[in-house]
Amino acid sequence: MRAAPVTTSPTPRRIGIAAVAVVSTIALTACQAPAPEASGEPVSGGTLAYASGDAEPTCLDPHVGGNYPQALLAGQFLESLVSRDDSGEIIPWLAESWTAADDGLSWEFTLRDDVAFTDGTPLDAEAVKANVEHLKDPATQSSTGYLALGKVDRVEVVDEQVARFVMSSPDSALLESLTQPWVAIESPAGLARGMDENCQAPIGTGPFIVDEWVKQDHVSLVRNDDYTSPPADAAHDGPAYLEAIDWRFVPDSASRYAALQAGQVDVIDNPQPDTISAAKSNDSLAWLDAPRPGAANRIELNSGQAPFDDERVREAFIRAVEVDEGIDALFFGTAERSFSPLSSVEALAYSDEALFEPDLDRANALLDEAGWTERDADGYRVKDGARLTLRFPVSTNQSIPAEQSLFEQVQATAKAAGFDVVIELLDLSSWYGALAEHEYEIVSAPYTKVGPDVLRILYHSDSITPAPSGYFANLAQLDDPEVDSLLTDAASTSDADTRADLYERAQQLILEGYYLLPLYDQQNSFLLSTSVQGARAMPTVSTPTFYDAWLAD
Amino acid sequence: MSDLELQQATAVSAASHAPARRRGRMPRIGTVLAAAFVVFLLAATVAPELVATQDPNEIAPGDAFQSPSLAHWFGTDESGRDVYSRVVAGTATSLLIGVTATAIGLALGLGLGVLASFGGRIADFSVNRLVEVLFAFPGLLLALLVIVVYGPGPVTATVAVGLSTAPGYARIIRGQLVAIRSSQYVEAARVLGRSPARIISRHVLPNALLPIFVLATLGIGQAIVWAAALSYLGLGAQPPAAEWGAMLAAGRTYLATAWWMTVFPGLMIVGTTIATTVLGRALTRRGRGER
Amino acid sequence: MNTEEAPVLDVSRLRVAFDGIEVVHGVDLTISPGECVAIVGESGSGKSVTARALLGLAGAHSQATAERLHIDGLDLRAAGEREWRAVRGRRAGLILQDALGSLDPLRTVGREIDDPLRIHLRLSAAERSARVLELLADVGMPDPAFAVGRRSGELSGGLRQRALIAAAIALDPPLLIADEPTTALDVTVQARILALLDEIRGRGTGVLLISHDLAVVSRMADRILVMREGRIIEQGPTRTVLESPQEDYTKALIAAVPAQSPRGARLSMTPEQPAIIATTAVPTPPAAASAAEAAPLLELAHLTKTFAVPGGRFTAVDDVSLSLRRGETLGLVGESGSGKTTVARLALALTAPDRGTVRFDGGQWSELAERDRRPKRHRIGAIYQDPLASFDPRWKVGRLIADAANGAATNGAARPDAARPVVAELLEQVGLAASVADRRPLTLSGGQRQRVAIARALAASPELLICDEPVSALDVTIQAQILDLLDELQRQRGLALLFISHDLGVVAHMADRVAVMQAGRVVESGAADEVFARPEHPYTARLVADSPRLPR
Amino acid sequence: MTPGSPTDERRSIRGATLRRAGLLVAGAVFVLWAVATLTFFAIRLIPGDPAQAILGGPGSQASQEALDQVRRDYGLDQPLIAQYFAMLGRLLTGDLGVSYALKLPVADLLGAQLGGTLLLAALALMLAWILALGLAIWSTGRGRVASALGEGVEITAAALPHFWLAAVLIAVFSVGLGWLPPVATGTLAGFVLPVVTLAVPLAGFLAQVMRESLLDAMQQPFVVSARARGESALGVRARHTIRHASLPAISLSGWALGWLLSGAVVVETIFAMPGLGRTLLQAVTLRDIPVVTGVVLLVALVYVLMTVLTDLAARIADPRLRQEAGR
Repeated sequence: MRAAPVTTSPTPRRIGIAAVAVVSTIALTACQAPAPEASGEPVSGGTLAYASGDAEPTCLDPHVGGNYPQALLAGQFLESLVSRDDSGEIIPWLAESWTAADDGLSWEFTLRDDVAFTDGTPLDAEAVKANVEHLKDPATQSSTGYLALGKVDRVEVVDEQVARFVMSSPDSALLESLTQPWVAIESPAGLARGMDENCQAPIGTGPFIVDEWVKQDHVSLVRNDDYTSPPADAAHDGPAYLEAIDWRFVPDSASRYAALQAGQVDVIDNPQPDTISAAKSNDSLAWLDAPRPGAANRIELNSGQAPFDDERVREAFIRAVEVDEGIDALFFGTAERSFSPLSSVEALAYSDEALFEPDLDRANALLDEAGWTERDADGYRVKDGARLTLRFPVSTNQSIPAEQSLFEQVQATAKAAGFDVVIELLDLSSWYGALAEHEYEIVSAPYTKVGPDVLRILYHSDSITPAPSGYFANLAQLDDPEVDSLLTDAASTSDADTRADLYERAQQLILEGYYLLPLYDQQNSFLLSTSVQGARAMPTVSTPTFYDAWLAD
Repeated sequence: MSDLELQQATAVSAASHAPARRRGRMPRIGTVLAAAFVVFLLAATVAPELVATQDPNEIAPGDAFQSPSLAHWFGTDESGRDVYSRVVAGTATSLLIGVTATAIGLALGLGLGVLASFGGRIADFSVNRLVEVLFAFPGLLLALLVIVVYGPGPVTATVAVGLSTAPGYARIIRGQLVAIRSSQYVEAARVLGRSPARIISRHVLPNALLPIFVLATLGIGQAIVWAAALSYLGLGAQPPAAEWGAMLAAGRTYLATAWWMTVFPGLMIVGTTIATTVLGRALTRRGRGER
Repeated sequence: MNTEEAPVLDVSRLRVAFDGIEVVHGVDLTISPGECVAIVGESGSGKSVTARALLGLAGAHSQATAERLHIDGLDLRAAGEREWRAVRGRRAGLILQDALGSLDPLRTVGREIDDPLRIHLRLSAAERSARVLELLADVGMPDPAFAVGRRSGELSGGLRQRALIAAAIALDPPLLIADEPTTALDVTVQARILALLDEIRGRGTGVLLISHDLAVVSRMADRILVMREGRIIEQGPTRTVLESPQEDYTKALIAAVPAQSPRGARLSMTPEQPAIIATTAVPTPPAAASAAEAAPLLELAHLTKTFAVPGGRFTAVDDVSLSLRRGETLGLVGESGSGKTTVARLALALTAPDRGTVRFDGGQWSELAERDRRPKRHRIGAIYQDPLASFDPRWKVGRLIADAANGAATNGAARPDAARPVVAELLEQVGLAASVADRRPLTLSGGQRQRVAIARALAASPELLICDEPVSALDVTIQAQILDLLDELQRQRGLALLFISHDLGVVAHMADRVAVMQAGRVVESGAADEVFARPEHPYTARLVADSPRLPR
Repeated sequence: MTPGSPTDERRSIRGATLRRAGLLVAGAVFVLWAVATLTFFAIRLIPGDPAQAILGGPGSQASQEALDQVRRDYGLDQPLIAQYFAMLGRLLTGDLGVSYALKLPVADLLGAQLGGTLLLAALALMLAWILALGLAIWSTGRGRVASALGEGVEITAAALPHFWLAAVLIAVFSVGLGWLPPVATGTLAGFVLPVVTLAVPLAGFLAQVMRESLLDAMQQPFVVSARARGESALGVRARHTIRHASLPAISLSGWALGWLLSGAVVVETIFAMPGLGRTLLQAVTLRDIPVVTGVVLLVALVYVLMTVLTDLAARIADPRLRQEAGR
């Protein structure tokens, strides 16, 4: 049973012109030959079968809630105002141009005038206004989109094709935020139907239309024959080549891979690492590797309470643990070890491998120094009668089996230094519960967000304050005024170099304080039958798009 | 002398005078094998370190996913641990889950059964209704409900499986007790002027014990299977405890590359279930006076 | 069928073995048309196996061989399954004991009778159903049109047996094999079934009658073959065999028929029970005479008991009054369902009467609270038809008896070791060796089990013994021994016996006084000799008339 | 048994049958009420705030206002007993409430899922019956080897965990041979593997029971009677013993259905089939209480109906039961 990583959301602050240079390392690899880029002439027609291992969304409208499974689907039928290209440049999509006021307190987006929603409603400034209002309405229960537009006060209709975003404070990450599927633009007529109906089949401008959603089974998407609005980096114009997409929910990973092998489906997501490795040696399968942006997958050390309130103990843990070999074995060489808090997708990611060199002697020395001098019968360290126990709640929904196995190895290697790591496999609710109660010393939680601003969400002391549900993002409970000010400044400077420098210093501080153990990028892979040509992952949040795709014989 | 064979129809064994020879005289090969397997399981439970070849929790990421060999009889898992040693180490946990779940189910079933058969009409009626209600929550659904309330984990899974088997046991045990209670030997004891307490303690319960024990042997295997199902659904045992269901669930992820991680724990579950069933049946036959 | 001379069945040297162990050792048998030949023997004598082997139905793992095997002139020694099927039902019919089990309880009687017609003839469905009705009428089924749609469980024993016979004679086979056809039936029904078989024989069918009961076969058999341990040990015309038996075994069989012997006379001839012989040195006259005027030990007054059944209440016992004195035997006789057993349970206070009272030894009994009755219960003992069911399956004989002996005095824990001599003595009294104490009842024979049951009953030193069909499941020679034993013990201990049986002969032999029950009521009672010699009630008269007895 | 005229008897049997039907219905209503009540109060033991679950689960960042609003909307601010009676009242009208996660009426949601699961269970039950009967018939009366083999197959089949069997079947028939799709897509071929996965272990159980009763039936004297009338071995099976062997298995069908519904949770997940099992599993993960309650009630209803049907079927198959209608 695997469910979607719940993607939480950014609250970007002011920044000048966003010139975020992000290099996307999306690679499409097949068997021996590298990247079989669109070989041959595209052919029209056919139905693509997609098997998703992510949880079935409870609502197809990504405004509601806002998680990755919704984004995966919504990418096929909804479109955003702007997009990013492979180099990280913001490019036009539904908005053909935009300008920001000097004070950063208002943005004007000029919309394309040849676009209509699939229900016939024209795309205009009123529509954008309605969408932003929808997102900001508490009744929508938007979480991700709501936070992405946190600094947007309201939208004013300048004229039919020009919408003005009025900001409550400057937000340099606005454009990055607007690329995300969770703030995609839907037909106002569709939104007006009410949540129940809109959830079943949101109406957008995308290359496909939601035809039918059979719960627990599949979503049928059919081609939008009147499609006119591909993003600027698309490979062709006009309607999609594919006639339809049959989007199935296949929670069992082995079944999913079997279905791909048997030719029953053409694309699967969330493949197991061993099947990726097997697919690499299979001529009829191709691997689309699309690590998600935002934070790298990492183990956070809870510095808010003993024993990790002592930096020596934190370093001891990080020095004691060995993960390289495990990552290599468990991910069959498909995952690169990370030494940065940020995804390798992010250009501003800063790495420091030396900090994470395993050194058991040093770990032991540090622990002795920190007063954990005794060991009990089981070989665990003891101080004042208390065992050096590290509670490690693991969400079965958020950590794939390979990662869970890696944590077991962490557990085993940490034991050598005398750490008693207690892994608790929990379902999502219990996992959040454990975090809210601070019943953890180490934890791993993914976080997807475009741009380095994710650091502010994860490591600014403001993020220790919980929401009413008890949720908080700063799981390392890192409370360092210097880090706070670096992150705040980085989010508000308009100078790219200054910004890069600030983020680098912040990352240095975070890494050197031994608050986290980076593991690898947030894995996001797809296996495709080689008959699928022209499919790619969006350089925004790495969801696949099948607009340019066709089925070769 | 020209005795000619009269070919008897052998398709239907009907003659009531024919000695019942369906079952052989000797303990059957199957029973012997089952007993041997159970002995192995018990050895693995009591002294796993003697039966295992390696430390079940010793990781060696470099040795991950090795197929079965002389060094690793059942291969190695994703962390390079010896699957055979883990299977051995998991015996105690898995059997504990099976035995505990069955014990919980039986204890509840016995309580309800005794109440129904000796508590008078009202108790009998109430227990029967309760059992019907519990039956309306089929096995895994009841288990899932328990897990919703108390959260997932091995203890919950064990209790849940035990609870879901209770109504079945209650019904069987009640039937058993009622049959014994209305038997002629209990009547004979009444005629001799024996008190109800003495009749229950001397006749009813002792005679119900063997069938209940047999029931338990049959139940343990199923309990392990259902607990494994919960582990597969991610609602069961915790790592790195080498519990078979959890191992199997973990192994299934790597089915495409490392079949041995799935096959061997699976064989242990199937083997244990078969062995306990075969022994349970042998006991039943013995109870009926057959061999 | 015009084969007067040719026998319908001609067998010589028939041998049957199971897994190489021979159980029938060369039986010779010939039956002419219209002749009735009876094979008589006790359980295990091989008579049923012989009967089935004649139809190739001895069962799995059996091997049957014969030097000659002809049915209706057809040589069947080398017959395959197909040939056998052509014979079965068409040339030879089979009627088994226990029609309840011999008719498929899930199918209607009509379909069961229809089977042979469907299998062997090419008739239309309408023709067949007409024939089924005809057959049912032939066998004396009261309402054939109704019966045809019934299943065996919905018919009474007699009607069921008639249906079974109808199925067997559907194709008018020249040979009819009847294996214990009347054993479980009430005497009046038995008489009618025998009459029916006799009628079928009269039509020219050769009948092979298998029975354990000499009296039953003596009615209609032309010849009798006595079978023992797989061999025919004596044979001849019925009168010859009965009047001048040659073999000791045959003599024992004849002597064991209780109706032949007066009250108090010994039935068993086999000198295998030294204990009995030792204790019967001093025959005493029936105790009843001396105690005739004494106060009754057990008194049933106007007992009525009803049970709930679908659609109302069924009156099992209807205003029954009986009394029993010390040392006396009261026989309670009646057919199945007449309420005998309910009377026994009322007397044992295992069930409470709706109306009426039971008094014991002048005091209250049925009206006592169970708690007050419990200490007195040991004064009334019981033995049952199936002794094995009345023994705790886990207990050995010694413990069973010791428990009863101990409990009588203390109601406390049994101390098997201390009780050993007592157990041995009781076992000796019932003619069993002391070593039997260490055996499980399951390993004992039927007669031995009933002896153990009696020993257990005696262990509690009862004054009254209630015997519910104590010998019905036993072979005649064993039955004779048990009856002798009961008689003996009664005389030694001055026991009162309430002796319940469906078998008039047994009751006549055992009882001083007798009460005849029909449909819950006592229709006639009085001194046993009187009642049976000069029955007043028509029902009693019919019972007496229908009871099988050996020709005098 | 009372003596009486045939018509009396028939009337009394009919009366008894009616009475029995009444009792069955009353029993069914009681069971449903009890299940609803037990579930309602059990669900209240769940840690966590339903309002939080409604607003996207514990990871959400819902505001206090939103939470209060939801509590009012869903009546969660009412006293427990008032909520309980409100729920009972809604149940009487067939209203199972609204899913926290999907915001759809639970009745509609489950109505759409019920068919698939029932079809799966029914097909599996049928296949299990066929397999069990086939195995029982094949392995009896054929000597010790066949008997031991039959017993071995039964025990092994009954010991197979669904998810393991499914993995093996997929590996062999989908990946290896490519005959059948590993993911059920609503086509007939897609149903094969899930149905087989569910049916095989159940067939193991049923075959054990059937073989026992078949052996019993074959020991009955009516078999000899039938053969003595010239019936063939096959005829004896077809007309007599199979029916007897089926009786206990029929009465097990209620239990079997419950067992299949349990198995459906696993099988639907592996083969990606829509159905109650998967809905329940998802609802459990999401703490979607109305859906959990709804599934439990629906399954109880199905179970109760199945019990009634089983009872009727047993009565049709075994006339003896009709006779003793009283108890």
